Amino acid sequence: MPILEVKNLNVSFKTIDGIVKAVNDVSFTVEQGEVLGIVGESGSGKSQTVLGIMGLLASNSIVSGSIKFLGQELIGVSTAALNKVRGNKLSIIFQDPMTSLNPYLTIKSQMTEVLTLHKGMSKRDALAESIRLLDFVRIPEAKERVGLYPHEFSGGMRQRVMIAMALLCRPELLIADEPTTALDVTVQAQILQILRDLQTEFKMSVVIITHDMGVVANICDRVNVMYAGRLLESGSIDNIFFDAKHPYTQALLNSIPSLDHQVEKLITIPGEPPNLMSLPQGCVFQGRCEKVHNDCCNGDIMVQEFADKRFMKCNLALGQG
Amino acid sequence: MYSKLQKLILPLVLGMLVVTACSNKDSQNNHPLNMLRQDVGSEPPTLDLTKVEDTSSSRIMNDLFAGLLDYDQENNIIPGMASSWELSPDGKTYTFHLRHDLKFSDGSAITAKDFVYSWRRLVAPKTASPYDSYLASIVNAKQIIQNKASPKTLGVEAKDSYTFVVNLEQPNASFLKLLLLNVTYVISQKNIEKYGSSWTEPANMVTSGPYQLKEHVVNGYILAVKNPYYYDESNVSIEQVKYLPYEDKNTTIPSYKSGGLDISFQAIPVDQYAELKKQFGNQLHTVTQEALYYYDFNMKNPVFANNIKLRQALSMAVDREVLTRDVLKQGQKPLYSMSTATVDNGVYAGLQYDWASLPRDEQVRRAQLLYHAAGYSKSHPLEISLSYNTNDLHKRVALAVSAMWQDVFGDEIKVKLQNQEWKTFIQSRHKGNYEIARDGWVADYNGITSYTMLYAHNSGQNNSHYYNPKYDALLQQAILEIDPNKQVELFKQALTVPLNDYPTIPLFQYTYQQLVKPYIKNYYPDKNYLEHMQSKWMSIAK
Amino acid sequence: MIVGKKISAVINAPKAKGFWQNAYRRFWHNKFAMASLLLILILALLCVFVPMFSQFSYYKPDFTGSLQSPNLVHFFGTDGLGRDLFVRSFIGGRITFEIAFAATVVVLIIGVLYGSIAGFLGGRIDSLMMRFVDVLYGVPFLFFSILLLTLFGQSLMLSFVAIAAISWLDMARVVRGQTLSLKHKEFVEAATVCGVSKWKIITRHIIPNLMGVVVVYAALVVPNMIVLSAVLSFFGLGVMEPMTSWGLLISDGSQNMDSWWLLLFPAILMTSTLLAFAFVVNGLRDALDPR
Amino acid sequence: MIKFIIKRMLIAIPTMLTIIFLVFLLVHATPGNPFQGERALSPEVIKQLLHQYRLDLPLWKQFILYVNDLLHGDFGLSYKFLGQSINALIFPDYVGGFWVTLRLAVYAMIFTVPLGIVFGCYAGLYRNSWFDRLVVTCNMFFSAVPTIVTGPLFVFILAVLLHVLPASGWGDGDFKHIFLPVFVLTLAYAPTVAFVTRGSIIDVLNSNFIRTARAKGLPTKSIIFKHAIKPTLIPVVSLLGPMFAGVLVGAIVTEQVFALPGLGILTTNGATNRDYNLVLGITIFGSFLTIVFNFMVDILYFFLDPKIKQ
Repeated sequence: MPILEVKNLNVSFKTIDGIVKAVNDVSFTVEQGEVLGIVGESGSGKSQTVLGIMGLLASNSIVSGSIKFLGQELIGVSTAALNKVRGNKLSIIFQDPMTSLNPYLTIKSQMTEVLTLHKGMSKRDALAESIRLLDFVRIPEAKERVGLYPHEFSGGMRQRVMIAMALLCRPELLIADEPTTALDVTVQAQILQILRDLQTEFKMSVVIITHDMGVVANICDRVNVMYAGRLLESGSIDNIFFDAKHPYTQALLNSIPSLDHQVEKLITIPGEPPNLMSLPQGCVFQGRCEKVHNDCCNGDIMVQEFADKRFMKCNLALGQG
Repeated sequence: MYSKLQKLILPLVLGMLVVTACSNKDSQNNHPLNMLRQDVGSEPPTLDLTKVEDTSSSRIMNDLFAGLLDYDQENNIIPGMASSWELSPDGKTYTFHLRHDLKFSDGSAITAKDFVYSWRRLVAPKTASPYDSYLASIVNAKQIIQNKASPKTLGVEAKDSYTFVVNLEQPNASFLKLLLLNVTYVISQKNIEKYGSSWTEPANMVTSGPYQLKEHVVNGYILAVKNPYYYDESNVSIEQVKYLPYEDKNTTIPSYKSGGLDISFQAIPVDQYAELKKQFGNQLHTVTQEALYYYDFNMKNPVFANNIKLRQALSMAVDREVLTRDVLKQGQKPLYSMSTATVDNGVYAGLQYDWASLPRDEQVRRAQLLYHAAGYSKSHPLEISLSYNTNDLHKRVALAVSAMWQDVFGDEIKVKLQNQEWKTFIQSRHKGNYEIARDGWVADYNGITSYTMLYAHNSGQNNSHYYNPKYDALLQQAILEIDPNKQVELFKQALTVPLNDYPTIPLFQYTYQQLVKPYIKNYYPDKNYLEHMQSKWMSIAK
Repeated sequence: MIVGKKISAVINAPKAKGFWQNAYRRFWHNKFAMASLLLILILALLCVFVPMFSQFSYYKPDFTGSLQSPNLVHFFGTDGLGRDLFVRSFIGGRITFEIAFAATVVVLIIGVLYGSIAGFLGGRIDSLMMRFVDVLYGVPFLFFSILLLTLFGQSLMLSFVAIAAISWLDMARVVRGQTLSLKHKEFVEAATVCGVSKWKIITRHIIPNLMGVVVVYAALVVPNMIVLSAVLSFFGLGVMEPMTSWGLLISDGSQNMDSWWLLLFPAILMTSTLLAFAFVVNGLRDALDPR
Repeated sequence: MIKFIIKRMLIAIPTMLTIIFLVFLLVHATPGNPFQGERALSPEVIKQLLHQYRLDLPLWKQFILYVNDLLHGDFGLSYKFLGQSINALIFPDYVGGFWVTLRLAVYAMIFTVPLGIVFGCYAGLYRNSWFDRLVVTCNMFFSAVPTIVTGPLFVFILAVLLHVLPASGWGDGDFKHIFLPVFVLTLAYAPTVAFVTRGSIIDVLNSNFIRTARAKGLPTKSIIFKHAIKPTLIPVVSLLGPMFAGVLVGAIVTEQVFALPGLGILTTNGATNRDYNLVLGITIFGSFLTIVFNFMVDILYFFLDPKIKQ
């Protein structure tokens, strides 16, 4: 039984200029112990999807569809009920470590409060556990530094603290919303290494959101490709990287510059993503797709299913390849 | 959300209102039975009797100190601490016989020596009292005031503990009246020498009058309680008097209405007079006051200096009946002379402008004739500025007078109103850099000499800088005259000179208003022209 | 071909709106601000035309008709001297608008420039300039105005100078605070790197970014200035009888509470104008400050 | 930290000296002499008075003597209230002068700060609710309309019409007399505190670290009172220092509407009576207070915001 089932998730926002449809009819599942990557350009709705799962959307958001986590429905549930799950069985780390920790509270108090709340631990045990977690994420002299304030840590160190904090209650599912984007490359590698160790040691399922295909290749088992709020293609790491079917996934992969052969001009996808307030009829990628033809622009778009839970949302007849 | 709000905020607000509402009950009808709450108009600058000058302080001094003589409620002179006195045939020596039971509020006896000390302190230059010149007619007083002689040489002496003799340089018929000025009241030599300048602190002050000082909060209140040693203590009914310095009337009237005040002080704002009359009826007393309101011409300014026709024209153009009846509406009396009609029991009432009784249009016709004769016309209009110190009454009078000039002379005259702050105004008026300026004078005592000095050459009060040697000579002669009837004639002759010179534009005789609560008994202000109030007359009913 | 494709993409993409257009549109949407702007315009027009066309004059006293409560002849009733309060309220409005406008302009110019220069230059100059402001804070306003009166005689313009002279201090302090925070922002550093002159940076980069705060603060300064002008009149500097201003009408009205209309109408006029002014300013701030 | 304090002290001293010198000159240059009244004084009396108050000395000498007295904490004698020392006027040993203004300001602050913060938090938490709009409009209304207008209006309603409260006067500082002035003063400043708190709590609630706190499943109460309070209050605190100085000035204005015996009446009387020492005393004391307040705010900021500690 999958640990997380998302069915027909829709997220949109009321603004004075109109309704912005951030996520359109997205469905996918996460299996026990699996690492799912969600990729896409910025503004493709990947972060909003995860925030929808965690119930952390802005106040002017409208959410519909169903999200089942360990069999329990998360949409439409009272905050109190959600709080039993959040931080306990399901936790998240965010993109910008510099602002994600409360600058006026010590790391100790921000970590121990999770354990005392969810596990009912005493202050002393909670502190010991926090220090153990900080060691796990390789924070040097964790014992001395736990009493310090966030501004006394570097960006990379703060992201490690965030990870440690997320792991305190041994969650079933960890969501990482672009964990490495705000960090420089060397620190990025260290964070990815921690995520990999964590995956092997606790057999924890992880959902990682990124726009960096290198990160996906490095750590993920399966990949979902999102564009303009829609899930265009989903498949295992090998399917996507070596046998991408959807034209957008192919274009995405082609635009990655590679070291081994010289290219005068970087290949980019022409045009810009559509305005989320006035989405075109039919396929969202039609404006920029090389293989576009007329029934992409008006009819509904088929979901073509393949073996091993792989699927794609495109009217392209596979024959043409 | 709404429920949470109700729990916290609404009860808080309601609670506050309930608390204040129920506290309203007591302030409305009941009043302290043993305390008189008297508005004195402003914080008294000083409580040192000898240095007191303004009306607020002197109201308090009348209660705290007493002198040789006293006033009844109609400004008639009655015996005070001196049970009897006599004047020598040559009119130069007064002998006062003091009562034998006189004591200060600390129980020590009051003797003639204290009076000698008090008067020497008054004329001593070191004290710098504004009233030092009032005893100028006593032997050596002038030299002491100009610091040319020691205060000890003053022509007063204590023959024995109960006989006090005063020797004058020359006879002065109104000298007795000066003894009602509270600066001449008696103070305790021992007390002042002991505490020096801090003798006016509530804890230190020793008084000689019906009350003594108990508490003093600057700009807050002053509390006086009965002085058990006062010689007439048995007739003093009110136990305590609380003086309140209400600076602006915006606080006096509401405070009187809400029961926080028993007697108001000085002028009621003109706008509110009719309304208050309707609301309080006879609680609002309007009393003619021994005081003049007039405009000064700047006699040093060439425009006016030698153009008597212009001055007379401007004076005639003012309709004093309309000014007092419709503009001021507080019972003020039109004024057509150099002094009030009521002074010295109305002896000088007849002395006024001949055109006073002419019908209004006749006055206007003559005024226009004089104006043109003075050389002003449409082609050569007169442009003058009328300056006054910022005050509701002065603004109203200035607007009325300038409107009247506009009616009479049309566009042959342009009047610019210029209000100035008090100190700036006095200085410019004193220095003479004005064209026409508001002026007024409140008599200190019920004697014509209060007003004659306004036109005398050397007097500091002569703001119009008017100088006519004939007037000064006649005035000097009148002051020295012993025979009362002849003296009145001489004063009349003297006053006719400025009357015909038009140095000023007399406008009206002041009135003062007092709101007095009905429960204040045996207090009759209607004949008290000098506004000399004493709490010892009054009593409080239920 | 690529070029052709690119232009078509640009054309059919939704038209990117300029900053000012955007601000204007947002302001237009804010119905409170628009209503208030309308109210101010109406009041201004009334102030101009009522004294012109009314049969009563603001200065002619009519002593028999004094202190009438509002009636069909005198809409706002008459004051203690029988002058029509309706006309005086609107003639007073002229002076109050003049004071509010003239003094605000002076405060804006001096305050903003002084504050931004002090904030931007920083270091010793900044502390020197700020200490000068502290010293000016200490100067007692009443004495200062009496001195002005005696040195330069009495004039309305002088009262504007006196009021503005002490009102720009707060503005300078607020603007300096804002400039300090803006100084380290990237776009300012970028401009300095490109060799843009200090003066240009202040005028073209820093001040426009301050507009949101400056405008709001200007709204707070206006009521005090109107009150100050009434105080000045007491000292014989500024508005002279028989002319008047709302500040004066209100202080007269509060002297005589029984004739309630003397206080009520000027207070309503002044309050509604100030409120309308505040709404407009708030609308401006929201429009100028997209966040 | 100590270096910071000493630096501020060093700057304050020249500022104060300049203020004293400037105001001294200004006051003496103003026309009208303190002893002139309606009744003209004889030249001898004026000579004596000027001598007693050292006014007959050359100006620069007077200034040196004045500053010398000031260093001994003596503000000199009042010309209007003969013999009264300015210290006794400004700081009397009973409830008067500055104590009234201070009491008024402190009472107002006691109501303004908590009410402002509570109303501000409520408005921030329940954005765009009717309560939020009420706070915003109140802020606009009361910052637009000065106490000179609201004061008389409330006196008219509560004292003259309803006779609920005394119209004015200090009484002996009892609740009845003090309620209205404090009420008017609170109304003038509470909305500002509420408005700033509202803005601050909205920013904090939208911040990333509050999102993290919600992601940790913390109950709303702990999110607000443990995580949000401190960052919300820091900008409010930085407002309180200068605001208290503002409330003091507001108290002086409100005093004149209710005829309370505070610094307000002393200031206006000082000016109209040309009571040089009184005006100098109040001005110097006022500037001293402002400098101390700004100083205290910086110190408070120092403790509240750990980032600045380094």
